Amino acid sequence: MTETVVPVPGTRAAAPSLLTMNGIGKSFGSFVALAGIDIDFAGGEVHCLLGENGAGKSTLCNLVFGIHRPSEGAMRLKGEAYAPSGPSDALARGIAMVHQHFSLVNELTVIDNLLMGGSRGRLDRKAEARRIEALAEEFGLALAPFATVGDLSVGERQRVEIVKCLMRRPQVLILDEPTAVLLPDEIGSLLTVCRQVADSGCAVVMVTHKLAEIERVADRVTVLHRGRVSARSDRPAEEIPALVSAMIQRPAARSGEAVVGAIALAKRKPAGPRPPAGEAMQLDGVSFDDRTGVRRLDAVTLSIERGEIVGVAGVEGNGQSELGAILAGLARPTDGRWFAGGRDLTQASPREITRSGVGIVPEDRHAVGSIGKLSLADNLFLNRMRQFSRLGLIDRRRQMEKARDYIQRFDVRAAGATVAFGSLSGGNQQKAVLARELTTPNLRFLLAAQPTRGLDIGAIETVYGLIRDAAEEGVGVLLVSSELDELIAVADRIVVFYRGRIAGEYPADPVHREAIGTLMSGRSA
Amino acid sequence: MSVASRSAAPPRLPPGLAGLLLPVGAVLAAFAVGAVAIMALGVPLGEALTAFWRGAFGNAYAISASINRAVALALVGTGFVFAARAGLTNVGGEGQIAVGGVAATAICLAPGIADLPLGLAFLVPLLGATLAGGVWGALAGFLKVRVGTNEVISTLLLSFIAVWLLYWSVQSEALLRQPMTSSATLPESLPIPVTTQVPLLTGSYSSPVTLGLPLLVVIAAVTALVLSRSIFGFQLKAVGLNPVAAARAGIAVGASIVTALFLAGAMGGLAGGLMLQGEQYSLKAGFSSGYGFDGLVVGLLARNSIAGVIAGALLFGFLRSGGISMEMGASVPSALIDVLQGLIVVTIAGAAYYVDRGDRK
Amino acid sequence: EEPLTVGILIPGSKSDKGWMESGYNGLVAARAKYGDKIKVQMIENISYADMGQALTQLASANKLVIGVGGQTQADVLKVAPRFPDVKFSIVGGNAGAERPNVAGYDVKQAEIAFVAGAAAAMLSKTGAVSYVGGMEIPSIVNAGKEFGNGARYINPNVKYFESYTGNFDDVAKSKEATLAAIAQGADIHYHILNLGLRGLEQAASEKGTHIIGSYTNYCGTDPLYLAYSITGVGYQVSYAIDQAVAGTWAPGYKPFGLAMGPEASTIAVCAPTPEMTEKLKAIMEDIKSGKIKVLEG
Amino acid sequence: MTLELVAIFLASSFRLAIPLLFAATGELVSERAGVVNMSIEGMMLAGAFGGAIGAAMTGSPLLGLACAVLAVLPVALLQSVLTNTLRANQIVTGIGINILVLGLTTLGYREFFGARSRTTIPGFDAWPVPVLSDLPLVGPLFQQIGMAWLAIAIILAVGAVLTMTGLGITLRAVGENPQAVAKAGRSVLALRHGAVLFAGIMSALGGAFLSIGDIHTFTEGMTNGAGYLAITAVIFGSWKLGRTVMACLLFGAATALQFQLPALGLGIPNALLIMLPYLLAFLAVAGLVGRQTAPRALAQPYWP
Ligand SMILES: Nc1ncnc2c1ncn2[C@@H]1O[C@H](COP(=O)(O)OP(=O)(O)OP(=O)(O)O)[C@@H](O)[C@H]1O
Ligand SMILES: Nc1ncnc2c1ncn2[C@@H]1O[C@H](COP(=O)(O)OP(=O)(O)OP(=O)(O)O)[C@@H](O)[C@H]1O
Ligand SMILES: [Mg+2]
Ligand SMILES: [Mg+2]
Repeated sequence: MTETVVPVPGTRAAAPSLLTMNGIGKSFGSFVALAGIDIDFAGGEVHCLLGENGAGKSTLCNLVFGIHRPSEGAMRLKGEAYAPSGPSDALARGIAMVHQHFSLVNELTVIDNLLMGGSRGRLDRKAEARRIEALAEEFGLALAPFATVGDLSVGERQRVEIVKCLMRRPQVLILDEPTAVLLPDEIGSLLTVCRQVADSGCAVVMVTHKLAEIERVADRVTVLHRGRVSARSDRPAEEIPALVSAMIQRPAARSGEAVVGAIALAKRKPAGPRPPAGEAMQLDGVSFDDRTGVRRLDAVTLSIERGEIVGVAGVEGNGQSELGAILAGLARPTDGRWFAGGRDLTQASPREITRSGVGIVPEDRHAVGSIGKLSLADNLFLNRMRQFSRLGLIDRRRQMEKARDYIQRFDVRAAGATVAFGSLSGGNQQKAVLARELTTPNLRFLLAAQPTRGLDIGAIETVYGLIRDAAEEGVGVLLVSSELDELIAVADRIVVFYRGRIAGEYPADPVHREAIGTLMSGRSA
Repeated sequence: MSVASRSAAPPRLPPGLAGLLLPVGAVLAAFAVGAVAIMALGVPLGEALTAFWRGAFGNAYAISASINRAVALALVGTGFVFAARAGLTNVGGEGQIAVGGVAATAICLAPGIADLPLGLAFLVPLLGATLAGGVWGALAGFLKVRVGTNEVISTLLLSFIAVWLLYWSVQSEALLRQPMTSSATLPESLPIPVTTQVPLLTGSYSSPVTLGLPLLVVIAAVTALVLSRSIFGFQLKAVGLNPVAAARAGIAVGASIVTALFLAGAMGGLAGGLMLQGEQYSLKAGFSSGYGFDGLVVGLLARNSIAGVIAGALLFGFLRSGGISMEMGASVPSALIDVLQGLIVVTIAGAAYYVDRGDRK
Repeated sequence: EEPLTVGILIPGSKSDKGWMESGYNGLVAARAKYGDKIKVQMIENISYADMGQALTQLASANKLVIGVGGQTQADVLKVAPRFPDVKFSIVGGNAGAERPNVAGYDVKQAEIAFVAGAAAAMLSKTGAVSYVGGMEIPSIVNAGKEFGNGARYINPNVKYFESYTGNFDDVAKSKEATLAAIAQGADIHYHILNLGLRGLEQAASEKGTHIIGSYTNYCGTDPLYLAYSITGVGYQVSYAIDQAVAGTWAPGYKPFGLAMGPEASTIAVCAPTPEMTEKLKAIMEDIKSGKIKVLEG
Repeated sequence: MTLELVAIFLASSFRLAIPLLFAATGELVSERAGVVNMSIEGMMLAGAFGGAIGAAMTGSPLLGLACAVLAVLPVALLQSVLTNTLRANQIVTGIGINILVLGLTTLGYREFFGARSRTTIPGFDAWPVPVLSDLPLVGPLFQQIGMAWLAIAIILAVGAVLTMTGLGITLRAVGENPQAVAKAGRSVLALRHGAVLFAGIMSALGGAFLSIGDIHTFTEGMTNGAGYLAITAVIFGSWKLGRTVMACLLFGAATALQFQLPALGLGIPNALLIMLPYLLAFLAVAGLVGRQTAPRALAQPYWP
């Protein structure tokens, strides 16, 4: 990770507040997402919002940006009443927002995305492109204006989102978890941009789960818990443990490195029976070409022992997704073979793969791992419904019994087994997917792709605990994550993916962090 | 730290009740509009209503004819609901009826069929119609799986193609047109032999409900059970809601799609077979009479409930009978029935919002 | 005395300017003639699947049921045996499938089409004439053939173009078909169309050519038309009612055409020369006497 | 085929394509914005009816055209409010509206024109383009009524707006990712309402071309499936303007061929020719004419 020079935070003179929220509340139907929120954002500061999944951070941002209207309370912008009727209002008043989920149109070019929603009249794309390039240069955000957004990497898309906001020269810039999908390098430069923008007098509001980012850039922090402000800090870098405990409403037993610490604890192997020896999974020269003929995976060879956790580090888009699709049986390698427990599964269907004792926690739990409109109980047995078959009909009673058992064992918190899966919070959805995959009969290999993305610390802890337990029982685990710290904390060894190849391998030890980071960015170590 | 409080829920109709009130309300509203229109046309309302009643329920024949029509509509609608469970919209009912009718006629007129024992004489052509409709539907499924063609588009196009194939088959003596005994021979098939006609339940033409009714009851019951309780129904639902996740879970997504559209088409084909072998007895261009589209609307309005399909089919079946009678008895143009039908569809489709708002996502 | 109850089924639209409208005209005429002595129920625009039911309803409430068009025949033959006391008349009915209570009135459009062809050849300045038919069904195709024969009877070198749009009611197609013929020189057009006739009219009025109408004589109302071939669809409707009122209604096949007199079938040239009138009269006599043989239908 | 026949064939293909060009261009815009209007058929019929009534009552085809647009507004509004505001299923709504409009125009036709009116309706006369219309072979192509040139002008304008203006990219974006458009500060509903209204007005022009442009009459259900054919053309054209226009012309040619083949003495069954556009479109969507890429949010209601 390259260090970027960031002014020491928390030392700025208190600036006049630009935007204030007084007694703001927001309910969705009977569900109260926010209540009694008092908060102010000042020009020149980077104000971070911290909180568990579902704490109400995105909701708060959406209120400021006019996507939702508050149920109670009032906002003031530069002393004037501010009640946006929609994003267009907010934009007109100088408020811009980068959303948690991209709001780009993949089919359009970068420049069209930037111009979309702007003027309605005739476009002079060339002139606009020059203007945008100048702006991008000012902030060090390189863009190819005529590329199609769908072809861009995640990091590049994030840049488009930010330039889209900066183009409007906002007074308040809101960033909702902007770093969740970025690689260390990119995070560094994004934080620099935030600083730069704040220095120009703008209020930067940033939602994040990453304490390291707070340490580096936050001037102030507000912590939300279940829709209320549970703590504030004007010198966050020094108060990390307190912030963490305010966030999860538990005493933070561990130090500032809360996440990593929590996981490190899970990593400690208890003295138990040794896992059965033998190979769990083997990749033998696996290559994959996408539909346009681009090589996405290039002769990947890797072998995982039972009981071993192998981490895959790498910037997203370097072949991890393709590997995940192949192991899930949703894509076939162009070349090479792969095995689990000695069985060749190269051409196997998802069903045969599951039967061979392979569990898959896909990186996209909504699109691949679950069906939001089906019940929790149905999702727990999505691939194993037949076990409840009686004359072709489903024995619902037996299914519910078993579902309740799983819900208890895996600590899935939900109103019941029959609630829609989609109504669970992210962490609980992930726990349910893990419950299903970890109970795969004769499980010997588990792929866990980005299992903690978007989860809060409490949930991350549980998820890694479950994965760790599985490894101890002899399951070989391939753990794909974009969080290098997590990989170092959880895995036994780490392979680095770059451009579809294994660029190198290291033991999972913090001393190799620099080297791994370098490999991830494509430079040789 | 205090936990966010939960305020009392605003009153909302229970989904089941709303789901029932909605269509009933829409129908009543449409009828009210119809009554106004009738008076605007200068027809005494009482006279029109009497004629409507007589035509819809006045005698055993009227009731039977309405039921037969409802059976055809309900079959198409049931097929629609079946496909809808897998997330597929089958708008090809008209074409599936047409190919069903063509196949049934061809088999009925094939040598030897009329002499088959044990009712096979009418069962074999019906089966042929069912298969033909099924293949027509499966074609769209196959395309969807193979090239990703949207089934709304392919079933609609296949429908138009089938309608003109039917036209061709009764125009050409090499196909199904009856031999030209005189130069005035109409472009129709020969009448099918009596043994291949679908038997009437009462055996009397004055109450000509065909065997199609019990057949429908069985099919509807089995469909309802399969969709709500079976593994297959669960798999269809999974495929419909999220095909990628379903594939990952080991469900054969492609096969499910083809099967669902095959079954939907098969029910359309069976409807065609019943219309031909149970009522019309000879094949003519246009014999499908728009029932495919009416059946589609019935399926759409039923909003995934088989009971809803039956109710909608009966409504449309009796509505048309009453409409015919109203035109004859009270000179109210039966185009008014189209207006009512359109209004019902539009009202229910629009009001669905208020019912679905609660349970989305 | 009880009025005679009459049920009439018009499969298409009663205002189609063609066959259906002609049939409806016959009903209007009968109503004017008999006043309260008949009581009529009518239904139009009926698809095949509903036809049996519509006929049954008509039959259960009326003494006489008239189906206007050959397309009603199959269903009439199905319904009639269940109502032995009801008389059924099919306008445009064919020979065959006799029933004790069914009468089939054959319109014989081919005869008058031959005469129309002769008239067209006499009226044409370019020596080219055309015909547009709706469906390719025998009576329509035969009429087309005989129209050509009639034209050639007058002028062996006449150029004759015929086409079929597949639909009696498709205006756009009949317009295009006529334009194609006009492009090749045709200046007199004949047709058996219903709503589609409007397209033919439009083509002719754009290009300054003329039409011989079918079914009903409207001479003097529209300069586009130089003549009308009268096909007594309406006459047959009135005929059925006349016979039933008089108690002389009889089942069985009955050919109409020229033999039944000018009300059933004749040609009306709007501004004829005396020679023309003579010649056409002679042709009609020759057809009646069998000297000129025309196709059936 | 003589040259003259070729000329007639070309002109006839073009003329038969014009109503499709209007309606398909409108539907293209609407589908690019994410809304499928199965009701194009009904909208065309409403336009044809309104045009006929208007022209008959005022005696002026131009006012008739205005009435066509007026007549379609409630229909398009109904479609738009149902599918966009109330988020009703777009297929159901469209089919329901088609049934409704067919019933209403049939009733209305009888009320206005009386059951058996023989009055002709004033319509547009041809507007031959000087010089060009006298050319051999292609001359007849240039002897169309003014509406034909209007269609071409609108198509060019739509092409320009879609590719070169901010409105155009926003419109395309709303069919791919409406959430992104909302967050960019534009109203998804307003854009979609606009697109559906545009489709309605274009369909009305197409319908009016039938009733007061080409034929000068109204008949019950006179659109005869042209609306479905227009939707087919959009699909066949893979949601691209140029290709959709080509598809309309191709369908026009396939229909025109029906009247040319008999003249050439070719015995191809009529049914096959009528089927041809559908068959072609089917082969296209079956992947035999390249891949089809529909707008991603097509037919999906927008929930903020
Ligand atoms: N439109 C909505 N309708 C109903 N409930 C909602 C809606 N939007 C948010 N919620 C609920 O409000 C709560 C707060 O959600 P919000 O998205 O603000 O959480 P968050 O703090 O951003 O979480 P995360 O870290 O997962 O992004 C959650 O329980 C969420 O399910
Ligand atoms: N869209 C929604 N509609 C209704 N209820 C929701 C919705 N989203 C979430 N909920 C419910 O709101 C509650 C709060 O969600 P929240 O994300 O805070 O859960 P949580 O217990 O903190 O889980 P986790 O620790 O995994 O984030 C949960 O009970 C969840 O089931
Ligand atoms: Mg939580
Ligand atoms: Mg959030």
